Amino acid sequence: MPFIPHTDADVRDMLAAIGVTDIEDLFDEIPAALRAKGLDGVPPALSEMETLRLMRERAGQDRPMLNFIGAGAYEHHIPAAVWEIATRGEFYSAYTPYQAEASQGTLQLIYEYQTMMTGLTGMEVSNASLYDGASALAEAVLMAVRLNRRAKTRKVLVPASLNPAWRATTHNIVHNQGIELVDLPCDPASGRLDPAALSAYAETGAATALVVPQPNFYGVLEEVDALSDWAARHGVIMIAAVNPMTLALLKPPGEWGESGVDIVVGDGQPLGAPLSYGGPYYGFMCTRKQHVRQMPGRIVGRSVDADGKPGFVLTLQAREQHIRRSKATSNICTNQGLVVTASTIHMAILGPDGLARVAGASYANTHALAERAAEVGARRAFAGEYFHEVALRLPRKAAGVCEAMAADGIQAGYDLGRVDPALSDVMLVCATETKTADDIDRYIDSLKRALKG
Amino acid sequence: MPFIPHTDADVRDMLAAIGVTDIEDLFDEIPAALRAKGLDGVPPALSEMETLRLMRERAGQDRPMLNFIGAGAYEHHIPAAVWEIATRGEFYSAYTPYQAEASQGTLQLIYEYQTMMTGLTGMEVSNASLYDGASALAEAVLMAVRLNRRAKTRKVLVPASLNPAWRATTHNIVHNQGIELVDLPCDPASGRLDPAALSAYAETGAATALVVPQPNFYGVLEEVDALSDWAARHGVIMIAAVNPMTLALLKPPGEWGESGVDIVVGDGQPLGAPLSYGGPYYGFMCTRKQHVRQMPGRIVGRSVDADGKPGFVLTLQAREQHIRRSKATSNICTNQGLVVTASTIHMAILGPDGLARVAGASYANTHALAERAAEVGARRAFAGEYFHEVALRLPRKAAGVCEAMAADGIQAGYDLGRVDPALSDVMLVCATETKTADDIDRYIDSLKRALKG
Amino acid sequence: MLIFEHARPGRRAPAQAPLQTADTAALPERFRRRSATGLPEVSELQAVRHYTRLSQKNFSIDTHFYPLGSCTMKYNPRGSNAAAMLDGFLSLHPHTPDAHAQGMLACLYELQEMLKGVTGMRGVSLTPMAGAQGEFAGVAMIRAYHEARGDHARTEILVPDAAHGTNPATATMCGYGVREIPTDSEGDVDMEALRAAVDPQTAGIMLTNPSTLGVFERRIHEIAAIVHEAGGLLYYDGANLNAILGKVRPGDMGFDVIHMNLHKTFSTPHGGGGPGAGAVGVGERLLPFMPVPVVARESGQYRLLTEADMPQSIGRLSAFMGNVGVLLRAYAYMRMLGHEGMQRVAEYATLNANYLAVRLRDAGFSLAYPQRRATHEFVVTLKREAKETGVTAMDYAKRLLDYGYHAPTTYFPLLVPECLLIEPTETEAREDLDGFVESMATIRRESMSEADMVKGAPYRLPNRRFDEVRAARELDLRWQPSS
Amino acid sequence: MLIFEHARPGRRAPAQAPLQTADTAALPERFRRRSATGLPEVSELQAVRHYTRLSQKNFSIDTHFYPLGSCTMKYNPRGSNAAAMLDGFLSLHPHTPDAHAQGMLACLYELQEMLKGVTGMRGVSLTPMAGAQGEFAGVAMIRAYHEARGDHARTEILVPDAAHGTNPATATMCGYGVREIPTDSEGDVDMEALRAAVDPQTAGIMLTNPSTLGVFERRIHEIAAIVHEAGGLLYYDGANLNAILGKVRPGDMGFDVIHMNLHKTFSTPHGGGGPGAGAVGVGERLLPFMPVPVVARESGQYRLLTEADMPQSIGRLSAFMGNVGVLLRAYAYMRMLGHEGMQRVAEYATLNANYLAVRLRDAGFSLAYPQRRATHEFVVTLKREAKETGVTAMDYAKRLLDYGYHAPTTYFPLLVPECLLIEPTETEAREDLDGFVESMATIRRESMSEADMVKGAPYRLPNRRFDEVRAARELDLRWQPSS
Repeated sequence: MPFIPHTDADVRDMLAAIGVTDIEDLFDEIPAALRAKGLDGVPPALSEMETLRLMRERAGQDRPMLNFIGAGAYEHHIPAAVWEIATRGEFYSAYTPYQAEASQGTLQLIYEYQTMMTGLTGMEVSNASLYDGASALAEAVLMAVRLNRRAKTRKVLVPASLNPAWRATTHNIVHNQGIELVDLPCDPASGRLDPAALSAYAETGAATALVVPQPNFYGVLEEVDALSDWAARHGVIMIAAVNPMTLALLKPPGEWGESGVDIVVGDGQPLGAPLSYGGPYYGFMCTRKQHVRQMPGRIVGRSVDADGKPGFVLTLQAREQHIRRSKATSNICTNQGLVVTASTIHMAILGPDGLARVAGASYANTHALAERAAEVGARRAFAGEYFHEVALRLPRKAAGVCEAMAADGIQAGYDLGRVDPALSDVMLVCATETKTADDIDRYIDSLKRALKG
Repeated sequence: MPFIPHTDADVRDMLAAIGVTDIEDLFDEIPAALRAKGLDGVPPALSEMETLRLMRERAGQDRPMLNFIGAGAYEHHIPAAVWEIATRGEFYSAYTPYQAEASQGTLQLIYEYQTMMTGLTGMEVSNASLYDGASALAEAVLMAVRLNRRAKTRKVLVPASLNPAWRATTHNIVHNQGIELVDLPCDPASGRLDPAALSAYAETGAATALVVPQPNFYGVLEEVDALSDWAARHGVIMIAAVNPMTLALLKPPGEWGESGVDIVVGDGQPLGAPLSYGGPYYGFMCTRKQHVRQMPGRIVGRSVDADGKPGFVLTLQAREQHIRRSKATSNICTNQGLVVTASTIHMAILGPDGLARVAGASYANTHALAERAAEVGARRAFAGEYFHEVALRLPRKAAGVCEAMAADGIQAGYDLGRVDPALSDVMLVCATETKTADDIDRYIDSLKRALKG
Repeated sequence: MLIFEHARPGRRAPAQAPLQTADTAALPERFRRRSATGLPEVSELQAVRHYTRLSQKNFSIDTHFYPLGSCTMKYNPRGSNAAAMLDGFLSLHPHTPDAHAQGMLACLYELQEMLKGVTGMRGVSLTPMAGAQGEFAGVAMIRAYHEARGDHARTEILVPDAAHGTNPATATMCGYGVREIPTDSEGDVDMEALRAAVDPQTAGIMLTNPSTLGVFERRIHEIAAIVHEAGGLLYYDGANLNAILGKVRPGDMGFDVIHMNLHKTFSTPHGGGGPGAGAVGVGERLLPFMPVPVVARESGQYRLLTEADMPQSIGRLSAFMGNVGVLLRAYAYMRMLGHEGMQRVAEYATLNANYLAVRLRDAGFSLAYPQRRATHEFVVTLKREAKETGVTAMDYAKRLLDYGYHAPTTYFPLLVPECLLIEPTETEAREDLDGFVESMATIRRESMSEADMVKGAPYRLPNRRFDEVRAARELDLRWQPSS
Repeated sequence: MLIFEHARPGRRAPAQAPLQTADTAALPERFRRRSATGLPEVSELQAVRHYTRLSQKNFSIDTHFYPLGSCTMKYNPRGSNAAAMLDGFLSLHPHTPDAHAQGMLACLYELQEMLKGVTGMRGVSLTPMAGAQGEFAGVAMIRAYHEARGDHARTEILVPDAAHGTNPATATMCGYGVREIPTDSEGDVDMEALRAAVDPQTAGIMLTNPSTLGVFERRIHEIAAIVHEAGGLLYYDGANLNAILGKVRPGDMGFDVIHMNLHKTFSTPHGGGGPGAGAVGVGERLLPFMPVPVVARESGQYRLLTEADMPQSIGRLSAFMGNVGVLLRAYAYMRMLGHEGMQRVAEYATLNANYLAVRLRDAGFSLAYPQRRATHEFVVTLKREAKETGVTAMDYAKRLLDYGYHAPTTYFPLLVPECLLIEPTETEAREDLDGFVESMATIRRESMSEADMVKGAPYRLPNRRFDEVRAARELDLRWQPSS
């Protein structure tokens, strides 16, 4: 019986202690008519050996490719120490640290995480993480609605340059509460939010919040200072959606414009989570100290124990569902503890200089690739400054190019036609620090062939 | 500077404290003429990312094969928990447990290991491990010479059915001390030691020790009871060389014949060490309690501390080189701590029933394969009972068959022609519990083609 | 010591980043960061040592018995972890075209099928990233269903008062009002109150069965009939699925939608607070509304269904597929358990819970529902002990830590005073249950002779008891160089 | 509690073995086991929990500063471990034909080449499985060399009295007699004594440079000349190679043969006592005698050289290639260090040792060789302290454990009374050295006021001090059900 330690003698003695003769007797309160007839669809047991062999075959079934796709998930080096430590049993198999005295490892780590995230974003407080970047944005929108009591309508402005999956997720989570996402167009030349689009919402109370991605989905850098100032001026809650890796070099949202933003969210994946076909990653959220009681999710605080010795506890639980039930800030209970554990170790090992080198190399590699691609006929689709992703306009459909290059073992990029038919000849490409000069050569060679084909 | 934590300020302050101005000053006692001009052959540094990418390429460079080779190293399932726990920093990066109070984890584990090995072998005491099975046999021979003061010459009898690499290793290690290995022929029909060969050494003192492998190199089971009794009768130290996995089903050396053997050695690899191209494995050694002071290697004992609380220490260190120097039982200091750690966890998880199932499945799979192979023209080379390895005589050179089957992605077996030209048409094949019925089908199909080819 | 206190300006772990600094001079000034990131500057060894030592301060399943009610803290097989951490899975980009992700999709598809089998539901979507998101998906589907039928009058979700806090919170997030249904003295839903509450505004009811009181709701069929007749749907909170796995299937009980906490019943790691996975299963009526992506199998090939394939879907709830690494661990676990193993989970979880309940009762403790069978968990009330000695459930919880046991869940469910909710799970050995009973009895004795000592517990951990009220009042949420 | 005490008859971890019992009825009775194996019958969770908790009782580099002289306890990069644990390496059978093991052989070949580069030797064999086996290989080669020349008169190996115990033990294993050479007051070899000892019986001399006294033997060239002139060869014990990496090469000092402890200088894990790796390097004269297998590169392909290729080889010293997994870790480490990093190892190891020595001296401790530079390690003598307070080097060692520092090596080298041999390594940060000094000073103060307390240390560990004499007298070497 896999994972069940009971011997026959144990079972006999335990049943006797309970006063029944058979384990089945313990289910006698369940109406007979309801009893399961069997479990269709569950095959016979495999041993661990068989399971691992099966999983190895599955993991090896598809050809490994040289990956140049970003579009929301980014391939970065993760130090070997990171997951070796994160998967130590004491982190891996611990529960939420409700019993603070028995959970100082996890609690201190989260406190350190919160410190790192506030440092990276330039904000004052951070929660202990949310599910992922997309759902964190949804939570930020709900939080903005709670914060902005002045707004007459529940309109949240989102630029077309926002990751469309994030937009969809946010809509799906918030729309039942009567919140409307208003799409702001993107300037087709620069690939940035068109500032003219904002003027319709300049009246105070016309919009609850403004979401600004940096870099945006096309890899382009938004003019965040101006946008931030606009929001502050018009009583609009400013939400930044950022890639935290880029913050090693890019201005942190806490410093955008005159007074910084109100809420920062993003996906922590680039900071230590493997691609893993989309998850688990984690969403982070930082805000101003004055907003902390409207922030959803767990928060760790430093305190002292009965002896006056410092330590860490979950705090501000009165916001949460297990205390406030239907009046909670969110229904969320879980954070992405294990990924945050890995990510905190990742950030500690990389440090400020390491992360800046990763960001710098990603920036430089993508720029090098874009320049080389232009030489073979794939020019930038947008004129705006870009960071480590670039949209390339191709002389043919992106889908075909991706397919052709896949035959060379290269994931060429993300076909923007998948989200916008008008961009079906545009491919979003990302070359992080994991890519060597040889890799880029290989890419360009393959691209050249694909464009001819 | 990889793995060096010093900041410029640290270096400055530390040099000032020492009273020198430059790190180079610290090397001023080294004669200038000796100073290295540079390090030829060491390439520039790679990052961990680059190193892992290189190593992944190397590890993936050769086609993975379905492996049917044994011949001293055996493919078995290792529970995932085993190496996850063994590589925890506290085991992985600890030193030899000389400071007992700070090393109870490793010490208790070794005590448990010693208990398991004595249980498996049916002996009274075990050391904490030696390098590998082959060198453990060499140490056993040296120990036998120390034990057997009656012997007139330093002659140790070794059957031709002993693993030739073990024979060679033993010779290479012991011959400088005037010890002679005497080869006893193998009965070509049965594949077992020819008992007639012993008669020449029946006179007391004619031989120091007799080595008996079980199963022997050809996979054949020796008549260990008779051999053991012969040795006891003639004052010859009896050394058993066994595969510990098989002891789940085979009679343990402590119970061979009337009184068991004197020394048991073997390679622990089948108990939790991956194949890893030959190492690290570990050698084990067990003996009678009365011989313990002549046993080489570390030994852990249970004791009590100043409060009377039980715990574990390295003991009988007076035998060892760091105390007795030129009079030590061996020059060995290290045991194979980390592999023993893994192996102990491995044995604990498998337990008696698990190990018996592994042994049973290996036995049954090899027998099934041998029977199927006979149908396609590869018959057993030896008539003796075999366990989980079998020597198949082929209608053509084994080398060619191996090569042909390699093209099908199968490592068909070990070509015995590599060690005995007379056996160049014999292939030693092993099918452990890792092999499924499908794998064996695939093997037989490929063999059939290879034999036709 | 905090990691920041090991830092020194200029200290680095150079092997872990590109060895050369890239040229980023072209990045315009206005986008550039000027301030420090505040990340610690430590060596690789310092980081490894710091976090290794930190980890040792945690209780965990791998180190301690962890009878935390409602959390199903059972053994997380290391084989599941190894399977999910295979390079081929970890390096797969989520935008990989389906044709190049067939190995991964095969695992996910089979996981969907197995979950359908064990729940008796018609469809499964794996994408919700935690139980609470699964709940959200479930209630959002209920809402979408009513709206698709033009039934806009339903504004209310019924929730028993014993429910997890996520249930009412979820209803709120989906724009519903919440009406609480009381519990009767035997721990079942109060049927009279239910009948009175059901009306044309009822969108549905959220139920856990067995309930959070550790008892099986016997009249579930009747409840289903009442709610269904009124046009409402039944939502099954799968938090307690471990109790009935292989014994009863939510689909057979009449539920229309269910979420499953894969990190409970299917033993993926809790990870110090996540990631979880909250797959949802639906009956016929809700099939079109499942959140995307869902994995489909078409002529031997797997592909992801998106909004385009399922126009009535409540849509995606995350950027990609959800917590795939968690799903793979659940898949490996289910394959290792197999058909027979899956049936034994509830049997031995229930055996352990009933044994532990009886032993505690025999040791003098009061069960909240002594006349009922325990399911996989049960409630002890220390009301009497608290009155007699002043030692509360929280004090017991803290003192248990001293004895090497993680505390049970305290003060939940809310309607039982001074309660401990205890769930031993099927993977604990009998002698560990006995040891727990012994420690509880010891604390009871201690309470009589030295109550103050017990109230001061714990003593044997890195910290004594924390003042959590003060923590919330004097907020210190990040380290600052001056602090 | 021992793992055996968690066992119950019939308890199992069924996922870890074949699910079906195979038919072994054909195995004849006389070969069959009748007795129990005595392996523990535990569940997988019990084993995981037991060994996880056991591990926490260890000091280790990953948790503590570990200034153990002569052991080079520096950070073992986790990247090296990840590289060596790649499936493609772990699953490679040692009898795989060379043509199918090219990736592995490439790593090993390049490791040989790099080791040649850093030592200045002409050839390297990776096969010895530990330092002591490397020593054996080295002395066996010296013997083979003399014998190949028909020079059978040489029966003696010279060994300085400060040497590691392995040196004389190795000489004995190779059939040589041992003659000890005394050390002069500055820690160098006594040249007069050396000259007097060298004669036609001299097969060679075994030297560590820097010596175990933590000083560099300045007259090494002169020593080489004396021994070489007498027809003997020079053996370099590489235990202290970390001190001179990139600064001096044994080959340039005149050594004929050297072993390297890859688990020291090249930072493969010590693993609680192994596995190590003791690669040997040789000069021109000993090239033909190297132990096999050695990896060769021929027209772009790698292959293993065996006895057939090297008929004068001292042969193989293990069944296969040696501790390959250790070699891969050393290879990964060397690639990460690279050319420049390799040079910095000795620099920072030496900086740390000299800094720590000076700080301890300033705190009032006596250095054994105060007039000398420390190398990567140094010797403190507590003779005065022991005389004044009765607190010995062993007491300091045990009390340091209470302060969270692993003890330095005690009572070695043998010729310095009450000594601690201290090696901080290059991977420790300055503030950790400072913390160590502070604790030493604290113990010194404690020794004056409460010597008995110090002599009773440790207090803060799972166990108090053990009686090792009793352990050796009343042998308890395995658990027995009755015990």
